[in-house]
Amino acid sequence: MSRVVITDMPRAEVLDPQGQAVERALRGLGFDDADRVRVGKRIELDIDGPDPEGAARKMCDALLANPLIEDFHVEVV
Amino acid sequence: MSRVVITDMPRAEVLDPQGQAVERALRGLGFDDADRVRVGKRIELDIDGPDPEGAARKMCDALLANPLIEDFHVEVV
Amino acid sequence: MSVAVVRFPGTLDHVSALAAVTGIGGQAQYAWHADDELPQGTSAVLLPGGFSYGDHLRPGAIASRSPIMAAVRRHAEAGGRVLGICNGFQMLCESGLLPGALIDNDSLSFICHQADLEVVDDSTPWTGDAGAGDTLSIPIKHHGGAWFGDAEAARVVLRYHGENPNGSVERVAGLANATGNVMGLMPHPEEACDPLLGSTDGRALVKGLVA
Amino acid sequence: MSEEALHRQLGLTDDEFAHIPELLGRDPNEPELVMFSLMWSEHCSYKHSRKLLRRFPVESDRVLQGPGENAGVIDIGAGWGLSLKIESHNHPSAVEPFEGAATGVGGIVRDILAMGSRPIALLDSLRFGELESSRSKHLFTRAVEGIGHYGNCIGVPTVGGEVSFDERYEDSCLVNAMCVGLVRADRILRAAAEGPGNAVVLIGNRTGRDGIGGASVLASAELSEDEDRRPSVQVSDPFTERKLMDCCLEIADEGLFVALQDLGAAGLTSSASEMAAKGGVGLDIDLDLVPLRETGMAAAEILVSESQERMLGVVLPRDVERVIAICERWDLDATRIGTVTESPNLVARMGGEAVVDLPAGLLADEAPLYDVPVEPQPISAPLGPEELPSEPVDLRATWLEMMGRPNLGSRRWIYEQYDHLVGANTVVRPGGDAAVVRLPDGIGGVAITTDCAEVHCELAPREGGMATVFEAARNLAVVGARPLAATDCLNFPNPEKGPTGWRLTEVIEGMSQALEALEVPVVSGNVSLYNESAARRIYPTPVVGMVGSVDPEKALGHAFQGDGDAVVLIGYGPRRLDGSEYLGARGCPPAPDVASEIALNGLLVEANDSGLLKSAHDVAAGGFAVALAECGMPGDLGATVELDTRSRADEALFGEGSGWVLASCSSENLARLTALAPPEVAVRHVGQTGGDQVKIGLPASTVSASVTELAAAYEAAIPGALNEH
Ligand SMILES: Nc1ncnc2c1ncn2[C@@H]1O[C@H](COP(=O)(O)OP(=O)(O)O)[C@@H](O)[C@H]1O
Ligand SMILES: [Mg+2]
Repeated sequence: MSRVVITDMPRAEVLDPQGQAVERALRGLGFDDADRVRVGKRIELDIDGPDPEGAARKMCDALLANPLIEDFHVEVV
Repeated sequence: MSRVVITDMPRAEVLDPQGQAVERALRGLGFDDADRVRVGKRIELDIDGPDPEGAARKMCDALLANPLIEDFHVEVV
Repeated sequence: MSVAVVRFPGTLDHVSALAAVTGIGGQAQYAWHADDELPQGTSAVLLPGGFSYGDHLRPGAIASRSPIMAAVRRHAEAGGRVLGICNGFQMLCESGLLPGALIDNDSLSFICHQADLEVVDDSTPWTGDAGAGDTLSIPIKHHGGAWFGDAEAARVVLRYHGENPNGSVERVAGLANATGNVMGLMPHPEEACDPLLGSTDGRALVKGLVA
Repeated sequence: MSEEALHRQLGLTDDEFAHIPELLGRDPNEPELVMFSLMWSEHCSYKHSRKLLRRFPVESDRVLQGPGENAGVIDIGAGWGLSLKIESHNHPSAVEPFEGAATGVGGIVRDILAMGSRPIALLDSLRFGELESSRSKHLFTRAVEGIGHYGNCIGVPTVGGEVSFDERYEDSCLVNAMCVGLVRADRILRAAAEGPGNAVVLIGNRTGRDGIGGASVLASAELSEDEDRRPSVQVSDPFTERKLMDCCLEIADEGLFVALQDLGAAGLTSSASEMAAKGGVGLDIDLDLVPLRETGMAAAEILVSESQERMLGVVLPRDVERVIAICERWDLDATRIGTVTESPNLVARMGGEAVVDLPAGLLADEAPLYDVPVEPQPISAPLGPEELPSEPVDLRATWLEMMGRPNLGSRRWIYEQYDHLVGANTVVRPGGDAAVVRLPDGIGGVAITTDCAEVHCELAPREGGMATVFEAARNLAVVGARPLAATDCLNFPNPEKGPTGWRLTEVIEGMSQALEALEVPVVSGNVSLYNESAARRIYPTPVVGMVGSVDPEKALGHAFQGDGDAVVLIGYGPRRLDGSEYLGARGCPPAPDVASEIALNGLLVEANDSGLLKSAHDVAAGGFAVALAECGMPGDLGATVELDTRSRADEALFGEGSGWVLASCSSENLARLTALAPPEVAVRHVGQTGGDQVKIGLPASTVSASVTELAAAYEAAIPGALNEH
């Protein structure tokens, strides 16, 4: 059984209101050196089976990621 | 300037309703081998300065993470 | 001949949606997310608003993969009418029956207020007698209602009039597929069908299900 | 760790600890001691307030369920009952405002659900420190988000509430949530377990270590920096709550619940012991059957876990399968965890052994009750002319400044984050006085409000208690509603210290007198004590939630409707600066007069029933000038009025009294309205609606501002306070 990490970030051309809000808030707190903030998701799960990475990709295609707005990345840890 | 990745996951003992809902949905789609799903956040940002990791930790303490319910982790990539 | 109002876990507006259909003289019955087929005699489908699956992952994402949605797709592909309201619109985009995606409001807050919508395209079955340029007063209530996509390529039916409340591309409030039989919108026409609630402008959209 | 240390750590006094063996006939074991400590905490046992609460009037021939159940129920006719209850979630919200406020909403909704009722409306009553404080900003914004998140996601409209900001709440914010539900009068569910042999079924979320000892211990002591007291935070799961609602109501519709109870503070311990004690039966529970989210949980942890979104039902053995099948259809866990027994004992087993075995009533009913010190205190006198500040030179500037104060400005920033429309029954929306929600099947409508006159309660507690109740009733009357029932949440400082015990007693006395006069019974309520820190003590804050009946077709709003209508000031008694928003917590506000209050409300309802009124709005915080602007802004309508008064100008504009209402009517109806007025109440025609200016003529001057600039100040009040650093 493997622990798999899926990261799912807003695609570069998609508006990322959360990233923008975080950037503004950080600046407001005096962190002027923060830039190009993006906020996405990180999904961790156990996958049982011979090909956890392949299974995770299938899960992304079936449900976990929306390719119109997100880029995903799978990593087995 | 460095690209910094902050991961922010619900603390292990805290309820993760999103992870729970995703897990049920994956099972419903026939992915019976998915287990212990947790859903958290991934924040990517540029930090200018000599100690990007230290700066990122400060940002987490000040704003990005809620230590009562989340564990965070900082990585400079 | 009846409108199937589909219920998912976390659907909230099925009662008011059903009442809106019967209120204009239509017939309606509930359909259940876990079923593979729409109820016997379904003539049109209404995907009502709510927080199906708690809006987890992405609003509408989990619901759009439910068994019933395969039947909704078949119904739509055969030319049947489908109206998705709010969470229902999010499901239609997630399932690819409508173009684009709905992302968080630019304010990152939930917003609930009456909104003026401008009719952009009056040639679909969804705007009744209203002509292009007319405005409809219908409430909006959502957290993830900013439409993102290619507005040039889409068949935009309704646009927010005046200030953009949520950051939608081109102020898109609702759109249809190319053939016009599938329509989705973030505003809630089922809550604008009764003079006691301040507006009856929502009836035009609901009529699109029974006309 | 010695036993001694343990009971003190758990919050029991030495005397309380010593009392347990006397009742039990032996020493309690550890899980039992933990259970006693929680059930005998202030939060669960009301040990410092229970005696005082007996003062409240609780009876009327409409009461279907009075205090003592999860919520009260009032008969609204046509075979329907309305359930109502308000509850605090103050301490959890101070620790984690988003989740604390959200789970507060979840908790009150489950109380309504436990009555077999469908929740139809939510309200929230909030108090925070001034918004200059970054901590208060954070608590306020996050609490509002949390309330919105939960209410929006479960599809119950949040139709009203109130908020104010005062330095007194800087260390102890208040987050109270009220829920109203609808139930067929013959299908009301109750918590009393019945029928030995019946099954006990746990429905909903799995049990984790959430908030162990949290709500109860935490809410029963002053908030300190003591990290150990912090429970593991409960994360809200409104999606599961919505399924729980749909599912439990489906089970109730099929008549399959013998009894139903939510799991709130002290979790399984309180729900099981209360169900058993109320029914005079026992429950035998197998902890190994409780679905857990975490491994290695001890018996005591399972017994006191405050995991949210769980309900405990009693069902007939033959119905268990059907109940579980309905839950499965809703993707909810449901597990038979025990059985109702003949003996009065609550038994909990683990690994086949009884780890807890004691009479349920000892936990639920035998907590020691205490008297609070009630040494009478002097009441401040009204301020004399020499004690008032000099009159402002620029009254117009003062007016605009007041309109833009967070305590007086628009609440739009709050209620637009709440879905106040879901269900398509919200006839009068937030922004005015009471909300009006239409009921199904043509059975009418319900008006709902929450109110509290906390500054008045601080300065003159008995009159403040009365003023609180009358303000709630007046907020119902201005939408055309007759009051039916009340629920209350008594938020106070430590009752064992200083004048708090006396104030609590006085406030309850004043509230009770007003409720008796109105013939409005209290059907449910909640008490939150110890809201103080070393530095600050909150005002006595007895929030009253009141419901009234109204024909939704006739429900009245606060907004002026058109040009040329008569503006009418209706009411009695003085308006003074004492205790006003303008002046602050000094002096002594005018005391309400019982007969006049009743007459005023009667007049409003009668006039509205006869179709004489176009709008009505009570003159509350900010006084006449603020109320007049509020009537004009929604319809962008000005007004020209003359106040014939001997008061100083600032007192005439911003003074606050008890019973005053600003109404409008067509000029044809003015004479009829005046003729209806009973002797206790003055009806003064003060001016006309129209134009784009709000002009107030005083004997010595005229103050005027455009509706646009008033609205700009009003709308910017909260957003402005939040954005500036
Ligand atoms: N915390 C809140 N949540 C929801 N609605 C609120 C809240 N605070 C105020 N409101 C709404 O805003 C309006 C005005 O509030 P308030 O000034 O407190 O009224 P009142 O003077 O009648 O007590 C009412 O409709 C009230 O229900
Ligand atoms: Mg009012």
